[in-house]
Amino acid sequence: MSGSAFKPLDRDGIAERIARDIPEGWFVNLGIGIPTKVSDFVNDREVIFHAENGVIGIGPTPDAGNINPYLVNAGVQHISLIVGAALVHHADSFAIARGGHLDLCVLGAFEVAENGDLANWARSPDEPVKQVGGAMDLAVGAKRLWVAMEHNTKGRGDSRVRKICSYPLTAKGVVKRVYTDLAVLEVTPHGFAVLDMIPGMTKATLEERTEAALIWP
Amino acid sequence: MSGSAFKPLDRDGIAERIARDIPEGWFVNLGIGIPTKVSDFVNDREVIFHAENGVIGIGPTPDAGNINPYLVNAGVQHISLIVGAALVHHADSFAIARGGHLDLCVLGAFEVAENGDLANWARSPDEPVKQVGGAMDLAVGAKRLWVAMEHNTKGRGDSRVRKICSYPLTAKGVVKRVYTDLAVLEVTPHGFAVLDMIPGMTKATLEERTEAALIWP
Amino acid sequence: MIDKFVPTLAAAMAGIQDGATVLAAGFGPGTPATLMQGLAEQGARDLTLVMNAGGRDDGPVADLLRTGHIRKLICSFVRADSVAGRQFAAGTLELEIVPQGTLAERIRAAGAGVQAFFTPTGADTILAEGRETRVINDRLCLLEYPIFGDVALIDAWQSDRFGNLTHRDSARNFNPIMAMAAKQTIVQTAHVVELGAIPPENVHTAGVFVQRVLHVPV
Amino acid sequence: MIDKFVPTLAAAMAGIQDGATVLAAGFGPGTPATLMQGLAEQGARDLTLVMNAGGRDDGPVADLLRTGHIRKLICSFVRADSVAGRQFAAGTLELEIVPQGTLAERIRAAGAGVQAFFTPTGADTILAEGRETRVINDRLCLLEYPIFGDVALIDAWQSDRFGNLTHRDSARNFNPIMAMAAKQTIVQTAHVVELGAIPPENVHTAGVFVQRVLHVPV
Repeated sequence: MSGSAFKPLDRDGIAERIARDIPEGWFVNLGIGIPTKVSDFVNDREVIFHAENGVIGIGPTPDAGNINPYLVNAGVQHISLIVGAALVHHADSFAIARGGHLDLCVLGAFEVAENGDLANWARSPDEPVKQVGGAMDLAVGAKRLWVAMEHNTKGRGDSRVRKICSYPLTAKGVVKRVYTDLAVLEVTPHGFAVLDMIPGMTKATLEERTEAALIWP
Repeated sequence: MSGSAFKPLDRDGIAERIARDIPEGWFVNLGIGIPTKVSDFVNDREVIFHAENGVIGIGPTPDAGNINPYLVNAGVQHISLIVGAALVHHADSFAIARGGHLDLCVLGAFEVAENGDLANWARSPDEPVKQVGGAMDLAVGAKRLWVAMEHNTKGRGDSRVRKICSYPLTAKGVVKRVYTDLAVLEVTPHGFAVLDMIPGMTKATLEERTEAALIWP
Repeated sequence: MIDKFVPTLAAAMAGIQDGATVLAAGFGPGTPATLMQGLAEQGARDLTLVMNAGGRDDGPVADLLRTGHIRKLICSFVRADSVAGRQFAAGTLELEIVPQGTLAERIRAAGAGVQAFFTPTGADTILAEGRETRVINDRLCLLEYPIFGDVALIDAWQSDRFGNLTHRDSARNFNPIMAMAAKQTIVQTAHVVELGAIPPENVHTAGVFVQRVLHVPV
Repeated sequence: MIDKFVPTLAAAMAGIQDGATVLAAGFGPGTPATLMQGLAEQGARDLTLVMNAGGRDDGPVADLLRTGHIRKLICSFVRADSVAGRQFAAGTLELEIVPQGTLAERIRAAGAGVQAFFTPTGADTILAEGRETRVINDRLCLLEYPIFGDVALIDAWQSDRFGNLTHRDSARNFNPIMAMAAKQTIVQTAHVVELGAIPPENVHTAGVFVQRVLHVPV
């Protein structure tokens, strides 16, 4: 690992960086984990957030004293509604996701490959736990799929930004952009193009931390 | 034609005869024509009537002074709602029909065959008018399909109760019972069984008026 | 601020291209008559029109057909004695007849991302001739494809600025599913309401499916 | 008079057979906890349970799994550290994992008479191994079949005697579509209302889909 002077973004930092790129009026689904935090950083724009369980128009997280037990997001966390929200059933909600009505979906991932392949549901084909949830539906259905993840694994520091995914895929060729704690990468027909880096990050260090080839502007 | 002393049922009479066989609690779709009249004769029982355009719980026909222009049945006639009605969109309404949720559908027909084939949408395969509507959906989807029609054609007096349908089919093997102006016939694995005849009707006359073979009790 | 209202009929209809597939809702009530008139005036040609029925000699469908801008009609029902029936007989209108429930399901499929489905409806009729069928659970089924709209013309009773809609009584009919199935969903609404006036649990068509709304008071 | 209310939990659950497929709604709120408890007590064995997630170590799913009456679980999500996860690891529970949207669509298909459908979801993953796929409009699609329930266990906020239901906020989730998909749909409702109290245009699940209703006050 390089010793250059940079401070990786924390999870809120990644979420804030993503939020900056979401224009007013988009209709957005946020996955569990870092993506869920994105909505906290778009308070100055009207962006409509969707949850798989039928909520259209998620509002701010309620205080402990204002919890509505009948209202949760896809992570089964308590939420509020914005003024102008709508509620639908599960098939209608996934019709939104699968029918191409989401301008954007932001998901977490284990790995993203330079061809846009996404792996975010299992670490091995015969893993005993099976946590598909709605990720496959969102990945193939959204107009744009962005990924929020740490650039490298904890511990070994392996690159999650890959030539080829090593884990079972969620969907092939679907990721358009990756937001990590180090950089913002666009998936292009030629591979990952670097759109942005955190302050203090260098080309050399980012390449060292990334298994896939990087295309520089 | 026989000169025996009987008076064929008029259209209201056929509708009334059908109504007699509908038990309380059934969920029923009535086609255009004679079938639409059936609901007028079940006022003593709670039977819920469905229309293809999303109405669940059709009430009595409103007076001219009480017309709601936003409320019509599948024949685009003005209707009222019963207390306890529900309104859904067209796909949900046909989910009711196609998903097997109707206890009964009553349709008009040009012809019914002894194997239960129904012909009620076109008089020739290359007829320039194409009036399918919802009949094919209802015919395959309802738990029971009954037909209301005149036993013989106007003019030539041809039997509409047939060995084989001569017109393009709406669906194969779907009709369970036929209510005509002369008799009530059940479609059985062996052909048409006579369940009832109008007063004055004789076996000989009914057989003379019917192309298909009849099974007598 | 999200605001889907447009000020004029011309603005509502702007950009509809020649050759577009237009879904038009309505089953008696619920017909977006003003928008259909606007389409006739807008000038796009070679259109495919998808709606339940070909109509009679008067009314919005007949007016639209008479302008000669409709190349093909996809519907469940056409009368011989109607503009559509006569145009078809004269060979100036293509016609695709679809059972009404299959029509609704194909439209919903387009909105829901279903790429094809098998249904028993029509499978044993002349409508299935030359087409793919398969026996599933002992029932003969016909393979049907979604009907995607470039444009949907929608009628609503109420709309807020997000395009959340209610439809009155049986004027709902094809409106919610056609709104889902088009790239550009254009609504005429009888009433404009404040955001929040429609309770979230009673929105009939969610604003996510709506691009433009024109206020057409009744 | 149509009256779908039943007086006791035992009456609500009566007649569920060994080997039945049971659809249980819920996504956090909207879970018919009393009915699921009733199913555990009712004694039917060898059941296939269809619900969104396998749950944790407590709550209605865990209780139902612990009774050992569930042979197979069809769901989108199972944790390793849960009753379901451990039963699966131990080989005492069959598991069919279905993407959540496909699960919802397969349930709706059962209710709507769709006999099979093609979807891109999962088509290029290990979930598609050995299964029928087809390229439609340049997209690889996977053939999926409906999930028919013998029984559906449903949660409602309000019910009238016809079984017309409302669901509160996001407690709606799988409830309306599971109610459509089963031969015997059993509802627990927080509130009993008079016929007509739910406006026809705002019924969330129509009574046509409901067979029995139990009042379970909250």
